[in-house]
Amino acid sequence: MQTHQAKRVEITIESVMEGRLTKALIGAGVTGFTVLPVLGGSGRSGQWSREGQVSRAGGMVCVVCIIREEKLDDLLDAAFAVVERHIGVVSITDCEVLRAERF
Amino acid sequence: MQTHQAKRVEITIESVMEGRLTKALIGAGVTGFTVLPVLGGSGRSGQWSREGQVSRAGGMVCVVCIIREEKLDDLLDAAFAVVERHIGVVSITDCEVLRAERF
Amino acid sequence: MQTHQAKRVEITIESVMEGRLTKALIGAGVTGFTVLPVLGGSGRSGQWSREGQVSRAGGMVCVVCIIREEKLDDLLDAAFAVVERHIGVVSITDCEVLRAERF
Amino acid sequence: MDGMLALAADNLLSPIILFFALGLLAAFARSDLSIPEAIAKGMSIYLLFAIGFKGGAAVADNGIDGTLIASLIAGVVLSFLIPMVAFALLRVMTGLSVTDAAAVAGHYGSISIVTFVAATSVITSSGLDSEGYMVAVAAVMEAPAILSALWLIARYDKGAAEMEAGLMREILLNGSIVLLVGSFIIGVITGTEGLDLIAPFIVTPFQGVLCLFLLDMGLVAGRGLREARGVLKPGLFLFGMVMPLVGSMFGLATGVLLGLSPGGVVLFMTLSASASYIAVPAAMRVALPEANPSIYLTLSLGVTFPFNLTVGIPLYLAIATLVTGG
Amino acid sequence: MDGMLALAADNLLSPIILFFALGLLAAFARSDLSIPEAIAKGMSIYLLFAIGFKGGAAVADNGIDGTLIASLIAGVVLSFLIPMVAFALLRVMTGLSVTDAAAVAGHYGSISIVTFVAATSVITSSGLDSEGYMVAVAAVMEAPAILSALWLIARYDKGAAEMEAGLMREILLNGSIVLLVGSFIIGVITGTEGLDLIAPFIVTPFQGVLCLFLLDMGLVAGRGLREARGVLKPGLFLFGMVMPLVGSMFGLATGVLLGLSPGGVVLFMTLSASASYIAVPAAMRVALPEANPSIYLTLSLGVTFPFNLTVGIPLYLAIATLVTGG
Amino acid sequence: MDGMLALAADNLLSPIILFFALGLLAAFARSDLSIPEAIAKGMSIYLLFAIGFKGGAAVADNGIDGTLIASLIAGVVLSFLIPMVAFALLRVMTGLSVTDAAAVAGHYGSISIVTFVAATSVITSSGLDSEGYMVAVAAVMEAPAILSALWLIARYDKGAAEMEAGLMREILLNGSIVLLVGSFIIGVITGTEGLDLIAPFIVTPFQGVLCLFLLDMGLVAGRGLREARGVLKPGLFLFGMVMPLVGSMFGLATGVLLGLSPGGVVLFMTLSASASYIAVPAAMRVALPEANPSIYLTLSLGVTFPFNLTVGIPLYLAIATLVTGG
Ligand SMILES: Nc1ncnc2c1ncn2[C@@H]1O[C@H](COP(=O)(O)O)[C@@H](O)[C@H]1O
Ligand SMILES: Nc1ncnc2c1ncn2[C@@H]1O[C@H](COP(=O)(O)O)[C@@H](O)[C@H]1O
Ligand SMILES: Nc1ncnc2c1ncn2[C@@H]1O[C@H](COP(=O)(O)O)[C@@H](O)[C@H]1O
Ligand code: NA
Ligand code: NA
Ligand code: NA
Repeated sequence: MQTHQAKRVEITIESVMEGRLTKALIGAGVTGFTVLPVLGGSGRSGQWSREGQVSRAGGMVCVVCIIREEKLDDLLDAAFAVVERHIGVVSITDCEVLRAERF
Repeated sequence: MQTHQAKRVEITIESVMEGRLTKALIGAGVTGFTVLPVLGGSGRSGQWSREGQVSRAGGMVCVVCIIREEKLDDLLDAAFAVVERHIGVVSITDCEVLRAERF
Repeated sequence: MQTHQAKRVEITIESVMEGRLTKALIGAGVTGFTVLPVLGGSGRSGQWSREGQVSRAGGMVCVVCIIREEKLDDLLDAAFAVVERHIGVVSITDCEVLRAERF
Repeated sequence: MDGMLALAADNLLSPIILFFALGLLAAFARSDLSIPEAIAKGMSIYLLFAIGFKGGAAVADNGIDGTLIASLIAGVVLSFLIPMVAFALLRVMTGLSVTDAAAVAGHYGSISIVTFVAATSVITSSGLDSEGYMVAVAAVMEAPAILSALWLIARYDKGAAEMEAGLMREILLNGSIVLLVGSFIIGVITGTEGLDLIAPFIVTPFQGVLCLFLLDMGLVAGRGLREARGVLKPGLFLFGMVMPLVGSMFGLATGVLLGLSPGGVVLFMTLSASASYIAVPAAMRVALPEANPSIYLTLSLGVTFPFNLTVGIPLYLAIATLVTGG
Repeated sequence: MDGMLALAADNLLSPIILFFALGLLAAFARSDLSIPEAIAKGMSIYLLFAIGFKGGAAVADNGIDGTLIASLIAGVVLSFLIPMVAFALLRVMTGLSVTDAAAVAGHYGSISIVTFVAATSVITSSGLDSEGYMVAVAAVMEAPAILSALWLIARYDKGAAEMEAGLMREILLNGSIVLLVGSFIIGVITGTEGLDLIAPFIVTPFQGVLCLFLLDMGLVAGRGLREARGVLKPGLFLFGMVMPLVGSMFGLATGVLLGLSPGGVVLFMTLSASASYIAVPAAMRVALPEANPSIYLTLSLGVTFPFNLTVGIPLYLAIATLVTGG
Repeated sequence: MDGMLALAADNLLSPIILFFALGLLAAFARSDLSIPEAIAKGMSIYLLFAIGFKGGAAVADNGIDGTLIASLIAGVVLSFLIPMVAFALLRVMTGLSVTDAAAVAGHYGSISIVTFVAATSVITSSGLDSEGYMVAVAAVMEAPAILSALWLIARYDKGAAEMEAGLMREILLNGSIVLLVGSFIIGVITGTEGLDLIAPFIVTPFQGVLCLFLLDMGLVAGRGLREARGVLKPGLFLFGMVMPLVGSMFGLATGVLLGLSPGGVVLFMTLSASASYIAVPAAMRVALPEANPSIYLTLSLGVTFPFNLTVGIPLYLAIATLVTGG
């Protein structure tokens, strides 16, 4: 089956920042993204778990965005402007996609 | 540690199609898959979020399937037959696995 | 934007083992990890779904850990010691990250 | 007439309508208020469980009425027929494609259980009674409309795909139908004794749960309306308010022919007038993925549902009272 | 005898049994009906909270009975011993491996809190009373059986791994044990006054929540049975119904020796007869990952649980009444 | 004085405090007991819905009091001012950075709705009454403190970022504020009649839900305290108990000046004394991501919340009774 090269960007970020991040992504011209829930995690700011939250402040989500290679830099710039001051990680993987016209 | 080359296929698709997709995957000879919940997303058919659903029609899931390279084409054919008319994305990544006998 | 090579390890494992796994990861010197919920799946031990669980014994989670390449072997050894007798899969992907000082 | 207006005003200021309005407003204002998906699903399970059980216990109490079977058959027939009418109206009133029109039409043949419950409340507070088995009628009306929609597609869009084997089974065994029918049957079996046992769970707190549920429906409908602004053309919007009136007339005729009580007639009108937003959308996503979900969901949940809740039900009550002389 | 049959029939037609049956049927028919995981967990938290608190308040009300300590010790001993009996039976009746047999045996030493609750309902509706501290007995019986299972493995399977440090702590601090015991103690402290305060939450709606919970258990058991057809050999199936009877005899002897009320004896029989499906499976996944979970879960939840619910409890009641002359 | 001690003891042994303590203990002991996130959110929605509605219905019943507007304005002013006081105290008592101190200060100007509810329970069980609109005062005190915190940053940390456009809107339309205010208004509109309709959902089971909710808060606070041991220096710890006392004095003065009933004064003291753990932390994560959340969350939820619950509220009640002579 015919596949096409693309980039898969996964951004783990606090839930309170989700709206800002997806707005920035749309601004950077992405055609779509998917938001996955995160149960818990650990990093420089300590360990946390979703079931230990009274407040909605603490949770995180993972935003996955598949894009054509040529749009990667715009996306990273946009994402970075949002995550810069915040905790969270950004990882980029090479991938192949079906139905390239969608990206 | 000894690792082995494999392919990681991630298919984001509507929840109502999950059963049909996993049936097709099993039909294509995959040895296993994992279903992740999806909180929300955006694409050509608009933006949505899981907490905006009275109906069970709207949610999506992400089905992850790790397979040996030689089975990839069968899997993609099977998956494509299901997702063809439906919204959703398919991405394929190179990966390495432990315990290759499982795949 | 400046990116750096890293490894992305994804371990799907039973929820009851989550604490043991993350303890082992921290022991192996990882700087962070993210835990994603899993809705269901299928493998050699059969098919299951989160909504078919009275018991907390059955669920699984997916632990994602991004690390520098040189730490990969330690991580895999640590992870393997935990997952060895248990069901679950480990996959490793090449990725790139922003803010390399975090890993 | 005065009594009617007072009733309508009363209805508009009832907590359930006000909580629906609160949800709508919060969504329009882009508040981040939201009910977790699991809680929303839990409340919907609670409502189906309670409605089904109470209906069954009522049937056990009143005895099985001679018109029960006739009502069930009439419900099935109505659920099949109303989509045809809706489809014809849609082709005239709007510019929807065959696929979209068929998908929307399917929703109007099926029913909205919350609208049904709201009608029951209004009936009760007007001092009327209704047949307990109307819950069973609601259940049988859920699915047939889906077949109508698929038939319409097959008839008017030659290129359309065949109906997939297994889909019918899936529709009939849809969780909400199984729960509603199952609870109804258990209610019939255990009767008043069973009801007494669990009344503190399914009767007394019912209205309160309904308020929260309607808050959630308001939130969802509001978000849908906000995002579907482009899609909701005036013709469609109008359809969303005309169709329930048309549907209710079919319900009226049926109810009167069957010789139901005034309350029963109101419920039949309400069932015919209401549009599905649970079982049918799910079936449509499987069978007609090309149909645009924003259209049918927004129309059903964002237009017809609030229309019935605010204007429709009091109107159906007034008409039924007039016609049956009850 | 007639009274007994009437009681058994009554029990079979109680809403909780019927909702369990509905869940089973829905799962067999492959309906997509399901209760969200969070709601199921929430209901289970509610049940533990309510059961514990009511038990504690009953103890506060009746005063601490002289046999309380003896009952607790007896519970611990039974929980240790029953797995040995179960293991022996399993080796005779089935072809299970040592590991699987030990894992299954562990489940039968521990208890099912919902079976306990169902027995309490049946007792109450037969006009009997029982010792409030039986809840505490239930709590202490949860964990010891796990140690027995591990001991059996170590004894009969030389190659088996050592018990991991920290596991025992994890078992004893298992969420359901902590919640049950904690609520019990709070019930003892706040007594009837505390109970009055929260009775509209934990007493009156209790049976209704139980119905929904049993619906979920039916769904889960049904799915388990459907998928484990290959695993559930006739010998195993039989064991799932013989073992509760055997267990109940140990409970009977203990209860009578302790001089409990007839209701208390029934509860001791039920605890001994019931099999765990929460605490033990989780511990087994950690300690004995090689044991096949389909076997123990299906047996415990799909065979023994419904057996106790339908046949077992009325039988234990009949026997206890006979023996104690109560 | 004796009455006071008895009251304090009574309070300490009330189910809600004991369940909070159970949660704390379970977390300290590293039990895996946990309430699913969706259930915790659902309970918090229930509490806001119930509190708002009951407050509104009380206002509808008692008529709108002349001092209502004055109380609302006073609430806003207090919410603005208290962070300044807290900030000054923090700079003196602790070594926190400007950012951390401002973030913590913001929490103390805002309020904790569960502390408010607990105070209402204590008032009621002492036979006192309070103004229904205090719920509305609680609502208006949620947000202003956030602005104070941002102003403090801008004033004392020249390098700090500007407040982002849109954040203010987001804060004011925060889900919990919208739900509380919305339910309050609906309560005012539907009055006692509406309350009667849903009382079996929001009145009678309220205390029971509150117990479970406090169990969850205890679990969360306990985990927070366990993980934040390093962060919680003695100075900070002390601040977490001194600040509510200081805040309560502002509430006392305001309540007395406004001429509120003794119960109303206690509530004003409690609102001023309590610290936010929902609205403010979320806003701080957006606006001041550099501030350490372990500090403000642990202080607010792990120190000040239990302090108010156990020592604070009975003390405020004693003082208010003394001062108002009520
Ligand atoms: N190396 C890592 N691999 C995967 N996820 C990480 C990693 N480091 C941090 N995270 C995630 O990002 C969150 C914030 O990390 P930090 O900014 O380091 O506190 C953590 O709670 C994790 O969910
Ligand atoms: N570029 C993308 N990257 C990640 N997920 C996507 C992307 N495009 C679409 N999706 C996901 O697929 C769903 C349907 O997309 P679409 O078919 O474009 O409407 C969206 O709601 C997203 O969850
Ligand atoms: N090939 C695979 N791809 C993705 N996930 C898998 C695969 N095989 C197994 N899994 C996951 O690992 C769990 C246990 O697998 P197993 O040990 O094969 O029973 C399954 O329930 C799946 O969630
Ligand atoms: Na209809
Ligand atoms: Na047992
Ligand atoms: Na305050």
